[in-house]
Amino acid sequence: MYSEKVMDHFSNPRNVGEIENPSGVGTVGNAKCGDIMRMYLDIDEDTKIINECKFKTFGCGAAVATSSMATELVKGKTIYEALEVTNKAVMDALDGLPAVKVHCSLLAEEAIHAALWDYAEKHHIEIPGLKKPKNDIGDEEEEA
Amino acid sequence: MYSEKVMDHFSNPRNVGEIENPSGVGTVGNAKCGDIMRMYLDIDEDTKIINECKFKTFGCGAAVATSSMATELVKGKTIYEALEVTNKAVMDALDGLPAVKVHCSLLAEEAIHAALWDYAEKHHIEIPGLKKPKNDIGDEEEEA
Amino acid sequence: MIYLDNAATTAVKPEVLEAMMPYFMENYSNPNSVYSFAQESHKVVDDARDTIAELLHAKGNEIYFTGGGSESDNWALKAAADAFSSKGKHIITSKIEHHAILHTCEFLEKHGFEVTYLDVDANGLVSPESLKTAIRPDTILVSIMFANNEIGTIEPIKELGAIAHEAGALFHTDAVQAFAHVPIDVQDMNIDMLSASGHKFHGPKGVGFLYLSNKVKIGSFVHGGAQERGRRAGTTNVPGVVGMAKAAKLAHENMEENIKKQIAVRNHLIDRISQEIPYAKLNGDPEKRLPNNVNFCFRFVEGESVLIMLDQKGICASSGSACTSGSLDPSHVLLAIGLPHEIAHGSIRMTISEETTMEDADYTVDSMKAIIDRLRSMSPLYEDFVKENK
Amino acid sequence: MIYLDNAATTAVKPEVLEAMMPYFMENYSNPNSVYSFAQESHKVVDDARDTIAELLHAKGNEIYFTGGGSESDNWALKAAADAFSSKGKHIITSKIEHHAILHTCEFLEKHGFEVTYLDVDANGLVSPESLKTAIRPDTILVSIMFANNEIGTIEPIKELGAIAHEAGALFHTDAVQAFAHVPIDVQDMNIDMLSASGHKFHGPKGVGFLYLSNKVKIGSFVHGGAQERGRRAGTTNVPGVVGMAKAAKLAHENMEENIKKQIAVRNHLIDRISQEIPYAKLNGDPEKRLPNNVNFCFRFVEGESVLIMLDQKGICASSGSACTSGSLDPSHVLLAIGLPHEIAHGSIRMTISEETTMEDADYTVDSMKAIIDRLRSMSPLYEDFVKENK
Ligand SMILES: Cc1ncc(COP(=O)(O)O)c(C=O)c1O
Ligand SMILES: Cc1ncc(COP(=O)(O)O)c(C=O)c1O
Repeated sequence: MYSEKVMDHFSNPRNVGEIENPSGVGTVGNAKCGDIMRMYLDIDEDTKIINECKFKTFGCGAAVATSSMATELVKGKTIYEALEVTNKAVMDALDGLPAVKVHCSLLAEEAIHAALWDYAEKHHIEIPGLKKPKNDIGDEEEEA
Repeated sequence: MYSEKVMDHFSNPRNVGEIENPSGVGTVGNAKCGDIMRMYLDIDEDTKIINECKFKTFGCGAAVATSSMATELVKGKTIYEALEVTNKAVMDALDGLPAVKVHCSLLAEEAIHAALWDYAEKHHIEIPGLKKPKNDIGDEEEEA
Repeated sequence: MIYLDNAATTAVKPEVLEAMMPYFMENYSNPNSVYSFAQESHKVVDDARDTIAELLHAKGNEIYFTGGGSESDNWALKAAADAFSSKGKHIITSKIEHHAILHTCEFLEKHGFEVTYLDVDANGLVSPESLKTAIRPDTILVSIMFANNEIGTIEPIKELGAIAHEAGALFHTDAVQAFAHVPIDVQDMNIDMLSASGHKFHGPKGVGFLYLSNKVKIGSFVHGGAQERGRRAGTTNVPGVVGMAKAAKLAHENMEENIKKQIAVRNHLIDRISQEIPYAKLNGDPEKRLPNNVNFCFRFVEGESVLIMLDQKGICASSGSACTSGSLDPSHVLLAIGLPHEIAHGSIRMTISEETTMEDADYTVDSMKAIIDRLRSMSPLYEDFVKENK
Repeated sequence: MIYLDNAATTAVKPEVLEAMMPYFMENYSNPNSVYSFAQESHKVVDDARDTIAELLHAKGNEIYFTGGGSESDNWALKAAADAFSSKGKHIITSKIEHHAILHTCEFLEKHGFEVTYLDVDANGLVSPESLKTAIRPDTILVSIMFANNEIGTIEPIKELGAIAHEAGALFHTDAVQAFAHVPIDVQDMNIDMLSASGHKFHGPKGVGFLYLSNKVKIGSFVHGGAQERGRRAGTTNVPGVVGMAKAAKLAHENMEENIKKQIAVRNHLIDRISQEIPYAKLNGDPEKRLPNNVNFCFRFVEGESVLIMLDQKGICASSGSACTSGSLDPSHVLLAIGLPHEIAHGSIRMTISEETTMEDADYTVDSMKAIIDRLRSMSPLYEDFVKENK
C-alpha cells in the first residue's frame, strides 16, 4: 500500500527526537483523529535558516513518513522558504500516498507551520503568508 | 433422484400399448399439469378378473414408472380387488417416489379407476367404493 | 459423457483452477489487511477487476464482485428501486427474465413498486416499440436480459438501453448467459448495470459481479464491511474472483473463433433435428441466438422422460431452466413465446461448449431420434394425433 | 511468517481443499439437474448440510448455504424485519456488533424500523438485564453476536435468547467468529437464526450459511431460483459448501483439544505482554473469551505503525477489524468498552490458530516489546506523559 520511499522513511525516520530549547515548537493533530505531530525547529537568529528540525509523531506509517520527510525538506531552508514545503511537496517527495492517507501530509505541513508560528510569536516577527495553525492538540478538549 | 425400481419400470415399462376393443379404457390427467395416462383393461366377463392391462403415458419418469407398476399390480386381480391398488401401493411397490412426484402415483390410481368406471358404465354394474374419476383429459378444455 | 448443459453450469477450465490454487492454502490472506502478506492478494483482486472491466469497456472501479448472478440481479434491482423511489415507482422488465429478476420484481411489487412485464414475440424478442409504449415519466428502471437462458434469444440491448436513457430511466441487463459468450460493450450499448456469474463461462461457482456505471448512485445490497469500495460487504473471495477473471479473459481471447466453432455445431444440431425428427420446433430466434443454445419442443412427449433417456445414453441436457426443476409448471419462457402447455412440456435445451464436437452432435441427434420415437409410441397424445389425422 | 490474523481469515486446510477438488473440473454439475452426472453433487451438498446441522444440533433442512457471513447477517435481519413488521418495528442489537449487523440495522432504521443498540460493560459483555430493560412488546428481533471479532468476548447467548423468547421476539446470533471455534447448540441456547462464514474456520472464502429454525417463517434475501428449498437463490457453490462442511467437521473433531491448546498459547501471550510491556491493557473479558483472541491497547502508540513494524518482523496481526482499515475512526468496539480515542488507536489484535506455537508467541512478545519501545521513543504523547509524571 505504501511506496518504497514511505516505507524507508517509516522504517528509518530521519530527525526523530527533541531539541532542547528550540527556537520554535509546534504540535498539531489530535489523538481523536489518530495522528499527532510535534516539530522542533532550531533557527539561526540572523540568517533565519533552519539548522535543525526534529519531530515526534504518534500516528500511522504515513504520519511517521511524512513527518520524517517534512523535516528533511525544511532543513537548511529559511523560515520563508520553509513555507513552500506544502503537503503536496511532501507527498511528491515520498512518491505519493494512498488516498486515505493524504491527510497525514496535510498534518505535516501544519506541524511546520505551527512550529514557525511559535517561533514568529516568540520573536515578534511576521512571516508573510503564515497563518495561525488551527488543528492543534488543544482542540481535543474543546471537541470532546 | 429415482429408486432403482422406478428406473427399471421407466426404462423397461411393462404392458405398454393398446388393447383392441378393451373392456374398459380410461384417460386421466391433462397436458397442462404435464402428465396424461391412459389405461386399457381386458376383463373376464364371468370372473371379473383383469386378464390384460395396457397403458400409454405422456409424462415424466415417475409417470411412466407408476403407470407400468400399476398395470402389473392390477393384472390378475378382480375388478373389486383392483380398487385396493392405491397410489400408496404403487409407490411402495416402486420403493418410493420423490415428494414432488407423488402426484404421479395418484394419477396412476385414477387411471385404473377411470378404466374400471368405463367398464362399469358400459356393463351397467356397480363396483362398490368406486367413484367417478374427476381429472380426465376433458378438463383441459374447461380449464383453459 | 456428452455434456450439453453449459447454460446450467460449466466445467472450470484447467488454467482457471491453476490460477485459483495459490489463494487457498498459500496466499490465503484477506486482501484488505495491512501486512505485506496481503499485498499479493490485494493486487490480484485489483487485477481481476481491471481485467473484467477492460473486457466490457468499463473502468476497474465500476466492477463490484458478488456471490453470483442472482445476487447481482437482486442488488441492481432492489438498490436502484430504493435509491430512486422518490422519483418514481415504476419498473419495466420482460416476461422471459430469469427468476432472479422476476422474483425480485415480485418482491418489489409487494413493497409498493409497480412492474410492467413486457411481452415478447414468438422468437422471444422484446420489441423496442413495446418498451417505448410502456415507459413513463415515473419509470426509474428498465431491466432486460442480454440473452435468454432457455431459448438463447439475444435481445436488442443497445436500442432498449437508448430508449430507457431517453426517458431518464436506468438500464440494467442480466448478462449471465451472455457475458464471455458474445462481445459486450457497456458504453456503446447504453448499459448502466450488468450482472454476470463466473460459473457460466468456465469460472468457479459462487462468484459473480455487477458492473455499476460510475454515473449510477445506488446503495448496497449486502451491508457491512467496507469491501468493494463500501458497496458490497463480505471478505473478498480471492480465489473466486481470480478464477472468474481468468475464465473471462480466456473466453475473450478466443471469442471470435469459439463463436464460429460453436455456431457450426449448434447449426448442425438444429438442422439435423429439424430435418430428421418430425413435429419438432426450434424455440428462440434462429439468428439472434446465443452460439451455444439449441432448444426444441418435441410434440407428444414430455421433457423429463427425454432427459432420463438421454442420460441413459450418456448425454446431459435440460428441460427448461435447471433451477425450476421440481416445479410442475412448464417454463414461463416457453409460455411467453406462445407455446401451449402440452407442447412446452416437451422442450429440451442443449447448450454446447467449445469442446462439443460434430461427432457429439451427431450422436446426440441419433440418440434423440430413437428416444423421441420410443416415447411417442408410448404417448396417448401421439395415439390420438395419429388417429385424428388418419 | 507468523500469522496472527485468523479472525480476519484463515488458511484453507489441506483436507478441505482436497475435499473440494473433485467439484471444479471433474464433477462440476449443477446439483439440481436431472441427469445422473448431477447425483453426486446433489448428494455431497445434502451431506454438507447434514454435517453442519449435526454440529449445531439442528436439522439438515434448517441450514441454508449463502455467500458468506455478511450475507447471512443481512438475510436474517432484513427478512425478519420484513416478515414481522406488522407485529412491531423494534429491533435490539448491541453496540459492538460487526458492521454486517450495524450497517444493516442502519439500513433498517432508514426504512422505518427502530433499533436499540445495547451498551456493553468494560469487558464487552451485554448484560441480560439491559436486554430485559430494552425489550418491548413491539420488539420483533434481538440480534447479539456470539463472540466479538475484535476483543473476543463471548456473550451470554443462552440467557439473552431466553429473554428474547419470553418477550416473543426472534433471536439471531452472528456466530461468524464462534462457529467451529467453541461448541454451539442452537436448541439449548435458544437460537432461532445463526450466521457463519466458511473462511473463518479454515474453510473457503465466499461461502457461509444461515441456520434458520424451522419455526421461523421469513422470506428470502436473494430472490430467484428454487435453490435452498426456495429460500436462497443462486447456483449452489458445490466445492464451497463441501469445503465449508469439511472444515467444520475437522474443527469439531478436535475441538476440545484445540481449545485447550489455543488457550495455553493465548494465555502465554496475554501473561507475558501484561507483565513485560508497561501501559498495555488487555481488551475483552479475560475468561469469557474466544480461545484464539488476544487484544491489547498499548498506550502512546498508534496501531498501524505497530502493524507495519510487526510485519517487518514477519508477524501478521491487525488493529481492529480488517474491513474497517482505511477508516480514520478507531474501532466502534473499543469505544463501546469505554476506551478514549487515543488509547483505542493503539489496539493490536492477535488471533492465533491451532498451528500457533509457544515459540511463535515468545517471538511475537519479544518483537512487540522492541517495537513498542521504539515507537514510544518517537511519540509526543509518551514524551508528555513522562514529563508530567517526572
Ligand atoms: C463477527 C463477524 N460477523 C460477520 C463477518 C462477515 O463475514 P464475511 O466477511 O465472511 O462476510 C465477520 C468477518 O469479518 C465477523 O467477524
Ligand atoms: C439469465 C440468468 N440470470 C441469472 C442466473 C443466476 O445465476 P446464479 O445461479 O449464478 O446466481 C442465471 C443462472 O441460472 C441465468 O441463466
